Amino acid sequence: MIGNAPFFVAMLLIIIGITGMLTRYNLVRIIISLTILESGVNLFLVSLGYREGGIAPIFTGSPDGALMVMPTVQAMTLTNIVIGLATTALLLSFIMVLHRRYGTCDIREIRRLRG
Amino acid sequence: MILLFPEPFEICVLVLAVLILVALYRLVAGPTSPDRVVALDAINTLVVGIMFALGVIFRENIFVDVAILYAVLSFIGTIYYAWYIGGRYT
Amino acid sequence: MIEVLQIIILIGLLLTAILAVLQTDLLHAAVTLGAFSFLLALEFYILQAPDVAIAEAGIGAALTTAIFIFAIRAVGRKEVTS
Amino acid sequence: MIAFLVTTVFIFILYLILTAGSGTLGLWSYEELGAGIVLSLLVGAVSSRFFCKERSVRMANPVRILRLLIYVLILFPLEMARANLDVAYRVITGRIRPGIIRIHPELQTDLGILMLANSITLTPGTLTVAADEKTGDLFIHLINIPEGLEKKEIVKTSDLFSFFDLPAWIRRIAE
Amino acid sequence: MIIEPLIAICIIIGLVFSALGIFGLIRFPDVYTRLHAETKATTFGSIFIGLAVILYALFRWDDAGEGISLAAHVLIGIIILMVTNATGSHAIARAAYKSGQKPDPSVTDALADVEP
Amino acid sequence: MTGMDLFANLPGLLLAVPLIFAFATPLIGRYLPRARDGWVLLGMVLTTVIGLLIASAVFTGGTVAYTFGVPDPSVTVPPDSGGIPVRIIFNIDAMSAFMVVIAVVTGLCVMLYSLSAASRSSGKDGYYTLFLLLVAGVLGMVCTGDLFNFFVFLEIASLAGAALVAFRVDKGIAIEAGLKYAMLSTIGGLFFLLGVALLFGQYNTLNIAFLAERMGTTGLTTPDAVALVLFVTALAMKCGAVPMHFWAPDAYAMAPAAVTAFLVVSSQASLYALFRICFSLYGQTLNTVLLGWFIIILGLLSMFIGVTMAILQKDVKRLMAYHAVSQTGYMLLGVGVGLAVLSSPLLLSNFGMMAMEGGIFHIMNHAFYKGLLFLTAGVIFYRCGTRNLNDLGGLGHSMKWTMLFFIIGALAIAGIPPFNGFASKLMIYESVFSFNPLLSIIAMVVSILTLASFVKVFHSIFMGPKRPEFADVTEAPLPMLFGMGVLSILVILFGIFPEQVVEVMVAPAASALADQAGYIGSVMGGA
Amino acid sequence: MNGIETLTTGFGFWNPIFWVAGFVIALIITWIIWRRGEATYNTSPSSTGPFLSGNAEPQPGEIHVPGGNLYWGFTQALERYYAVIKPLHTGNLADYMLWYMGITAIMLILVVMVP
Amino acid sequence: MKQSNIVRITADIMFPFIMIFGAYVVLHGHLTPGGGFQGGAVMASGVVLLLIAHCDKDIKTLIPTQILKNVETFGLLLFGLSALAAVILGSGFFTNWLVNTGLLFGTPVEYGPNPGYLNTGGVIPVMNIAVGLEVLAALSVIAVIMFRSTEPDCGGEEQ
Repeated sequence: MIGNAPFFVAMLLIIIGITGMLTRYNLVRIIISLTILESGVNLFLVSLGYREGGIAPIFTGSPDGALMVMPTVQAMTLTNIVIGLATTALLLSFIMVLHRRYGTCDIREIRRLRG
Repeated sequence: MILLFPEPFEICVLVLAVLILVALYRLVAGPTSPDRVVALDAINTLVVGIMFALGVIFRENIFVDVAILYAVLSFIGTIYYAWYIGGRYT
Repeated sequence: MIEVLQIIILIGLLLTAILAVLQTDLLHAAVTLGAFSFLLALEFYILQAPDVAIAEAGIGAALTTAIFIFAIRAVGRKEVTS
Repeated sequence: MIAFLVTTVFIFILYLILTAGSGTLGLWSYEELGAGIVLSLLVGAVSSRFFCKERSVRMANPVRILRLLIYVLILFPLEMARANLDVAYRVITGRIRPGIIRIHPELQTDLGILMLANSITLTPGTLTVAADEKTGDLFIHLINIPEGLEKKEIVKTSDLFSFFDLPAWIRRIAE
Repeated sequence: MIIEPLIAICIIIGLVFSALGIFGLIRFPDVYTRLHAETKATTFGSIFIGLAVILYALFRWDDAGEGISLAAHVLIGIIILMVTNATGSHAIARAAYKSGQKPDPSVTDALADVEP
Repeated sequence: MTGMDLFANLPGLLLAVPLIFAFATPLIGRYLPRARDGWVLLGMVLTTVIGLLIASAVFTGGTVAYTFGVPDPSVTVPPDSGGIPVRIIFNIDAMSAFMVVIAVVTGLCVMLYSLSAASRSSGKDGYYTLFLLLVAGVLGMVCTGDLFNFFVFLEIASLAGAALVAFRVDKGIAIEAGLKYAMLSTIGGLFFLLGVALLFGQYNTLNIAFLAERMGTTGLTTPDAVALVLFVTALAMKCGAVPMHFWAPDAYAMAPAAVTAFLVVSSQASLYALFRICFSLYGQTLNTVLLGWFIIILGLLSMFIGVTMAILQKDVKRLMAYHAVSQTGYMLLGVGVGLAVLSSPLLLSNFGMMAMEGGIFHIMNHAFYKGLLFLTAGVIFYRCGTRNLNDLGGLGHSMKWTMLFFIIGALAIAGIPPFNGFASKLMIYESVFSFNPLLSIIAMVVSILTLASFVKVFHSIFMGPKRPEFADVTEAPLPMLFGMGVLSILVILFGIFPEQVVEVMVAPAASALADQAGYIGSVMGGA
Repeated sequence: MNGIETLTTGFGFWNPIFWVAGFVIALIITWIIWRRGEATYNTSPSSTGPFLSGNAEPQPGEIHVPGGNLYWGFTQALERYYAVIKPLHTGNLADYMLWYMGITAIMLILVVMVP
Repeated sequence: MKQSNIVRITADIMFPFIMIFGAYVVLHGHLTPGGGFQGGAVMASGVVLLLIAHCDKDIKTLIPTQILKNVETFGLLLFGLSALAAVILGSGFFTNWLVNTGLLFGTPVEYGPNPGYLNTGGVIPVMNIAVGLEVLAALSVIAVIMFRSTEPDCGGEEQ
């Protein structure tokens, strides 16, 4: 039961992120919520690979035949973190330019493209 | 001689984790921005302590690398917050 | 033992996540997000993923903070609520 | 050039500490040593102009390093322990009398000011709030100002430290 | 052996000071006094936990080479922690002062003459 | 294996060439600015050649599986792994090859076009780098046989696409469009990753074929169904299906014209992935009728709402963007009908395969004529500086070739013979009529409305007397015309010889899509 | 005629040769009709004069029908449909995300509840 | 805000440490936690620290952006070409062609857990180095560009 706690928390984090993205109007806040959502996905991935009593998947110095947690999900998480950083940087630089041009960060006012 | 008594380290880790939760109160309630940054700094220091102790519990010396990095990088974060707060932005 | 530690950290994660969404000041939200990121790195560490923990610490503590601070500096820290 | 060498050696020592226990040659393996030399040269070339500005090359003097070690390993921890007991007392009892005072440590070098400021921050109930770059004065927040100290314009440093005269030591190390 | 009690004492000191630091953080009235408690006490606590780890690594590790390696890393970590925490709290204090936060219960304020 | 064996490594090179050319572009652009155009063109031509070679190999010799990181790339399942494909595998069957052909041909034409379209602007290094990255991302998306790898390429394509959408800042509006695109792409990508995680947690593998095999043995569990929903909605959003299409008009309208033409291909790569997941991953496990009807409904909504919104628009590119949404509906309709009847062989052979062929053929046709139309709109913007239909007029006097290309594209999108749109639309009408006559009638009505709205565009831009403010407008530069000319020749050729194209490329693609066992066997070695 | 085959479908067939031939024939017929009318067409303005009710005919350069004015009848007829469908395209990023997540949520509920 | 000299000196002292630690993480990517991306991010954090500590000075002379961009391209090309070299040597794309050759990073090791020797791993350390350089340069350039856009005159507002 306790072993499943990370999954629940990951799902809750995802829900918190979605709620924040849908209910907040400031763009920077939306990016913060996006980061939380992404962290939730990362936590979910890492928890998938966790084995009770496993050790880190590093060959140096580990006893022979020890139970290891799964390295695949860690590689996936790492990739996702990299992608997330790139996305965050791109979106935030967009927001900075947008604020200079529009004078606001409120998504209710950033809607020149409509109809 | 393997692992004579890791239990003190485990207790230590638990107590520090509870302290983190306590420090979160200041992060929530801190009336001003510097207060929150102070709380963040406290959390960082505690986490570094936890990581030191976990390095023993997990019996992996390479885990301590993470703690060193953590100490350095949290410093950078703190400096950034201080830079922003000191700049008199509204 | 590790389970109890995990539970505590997960509670902290949830608290900071909710706060980061709810704070009215963007700077406070960024600080809370920093704490969230640190706790997440610790959780990765406990889940035996030191690689991911290093990456999360490096990204969450230093670089994301820096980028968020730059952005908040550009757009102003108060969220306009109307 | 000297700056580059000093930086490189410093970095190399750091690298050796990081990779301690890796092999048979003393504590290190050949590969680690080779890689350490290459990395030290590279990083030294990048960072020497930050790490080693011209006046602090004097820190390469072995006597100063010995004094630095004594300072860091013996004197400073004692002061720090006392400071922490003091803070513990304040935390438990809640008796505080805070305020900001100004001291004039008469230190010239950057490293000296840094060491003093960090020492002050970690020692008796004090916290460096600001530093005047021209005069080298430090503005210090005290958690418990002794009676009468707040009247003075500039406080002498010896009033702050009880066991050892840390500024004098720092002067010996860094000046 | 004497090592185990030593490690236990180190851990207890570390825990006590960390706890004191956090309680000071909660209890003190303004940001400067909180910084006092936080910086000194939690840094001191973490250093003692690090010391406990060093002792453990040097005397109770199954592989001597790895033990030395662990001890060296923890030592570096402790030094980094001291330098960065002190400087970080200085930066926070200065920023707080610059942002217009005066020390609230305050006997004297020498900085007020210099930086209005 | 000794010595260079380039032909065995073509799938790897297909990915490596655009990436390496993209990475080297900033260096070339900084130190040899004159050689930059030739450099990127060389990269794109090489990619095209490799892509066409792979496609011909696939269409003649069957599925190509390529494993990364082993001495012999054709061995997909290493002998010591216990029958599990552990590495990243490119699994290029006929459907993938079909998409590769579309991507490289459109990419080449667009590159030719943008060589002169970008000649006046700054930041060309970044533009070409991002463009080649986008090409590489799309090629990776359509080639890969690995779910997580697909996610990575999806994100590469999304980020490069978003940066390209916002490339011309244009008073901030382009940034707004880019922000919306990047935001939705990121959320979609994260949900996709969540689905991948759900599948990985159950089956401990990421390979699509192996997943399909294991899922076939265990049956559909609830996490599988949740993952399916996450996949389908994320990919439907990425390909611009109503009601998740809102980003599409914004992004398509504000991007530079060349980029828009390729963004269409990028969203069709998402469409491809949607089909791949529905057919190859879930095909035999799932009751496909429900899913098929979901896709059909999405397609109908896309068709109708897209075209009715298009009629209102005053911006040329925004109008065309809504048409892109509308045309996506045709593909969803065709393939959705195929999916709905997948479980009954009789219906499948009666009209299901025909519907799928029509839908798949429409992907290619759409890429070509929509690319052509966006390029003409780009030329008009390049010469006149406006895209507003109320201001434009009388350009037919000075831009005859552009007008000709526009007519070709407009007639093709409206499904008028003898252009390629007619052929695929005919196939869709026919087969869907057998499935459900109402759907077919709606599709025809949408086609008529499409023609109507393009008559409006044609009238507003090209007809009428010459306007004084566009008196000095001249014909587009030659490379632009060349890029458009290649596309329009393709449009006409595919319209006149549809049967050959269907026989050589489309029918193998459709049967490859419907044949799940073949897909599994190509990786698992017929196990 | 091996190269050009007939695309046979359920209803009919599509052969480009037939189609092109038909197209050419239609063009020829059109040309013939146009040609017959051309000979007798009076190009002087007096032929259109009576229809313009006394106003002077505008010069060709002055006539410009803006694109937005086309199909006003169509949009007028579908006014109620457009009154629903056009406000959906708000240009608000939160609405975009809401639609996407709403569809996902509905599908999830359907999938989890139905079987 | 201009930083005080205490922060500046600390940053100057920490910078070489951060750089060497990042290089350590990159170079031991195949032995210990970390790798190209993590090490590169750590080194980029060092650059970001310099940026903030010296924000009152001329950023262009402090952090040469042009050189960083070249380094980024070099890293990317090194990564791509080391993967492509396998094809040229007659093997599959991304094959580890350096392993067990006795060349740089090519010392043969036995299968199974071992203490970890630096000189192993074949092409993986090379790719780690390439990724590390790329990440260092790219993240630094991003930070510098964002910093400049918020602060057109680099910190002239000190009272």
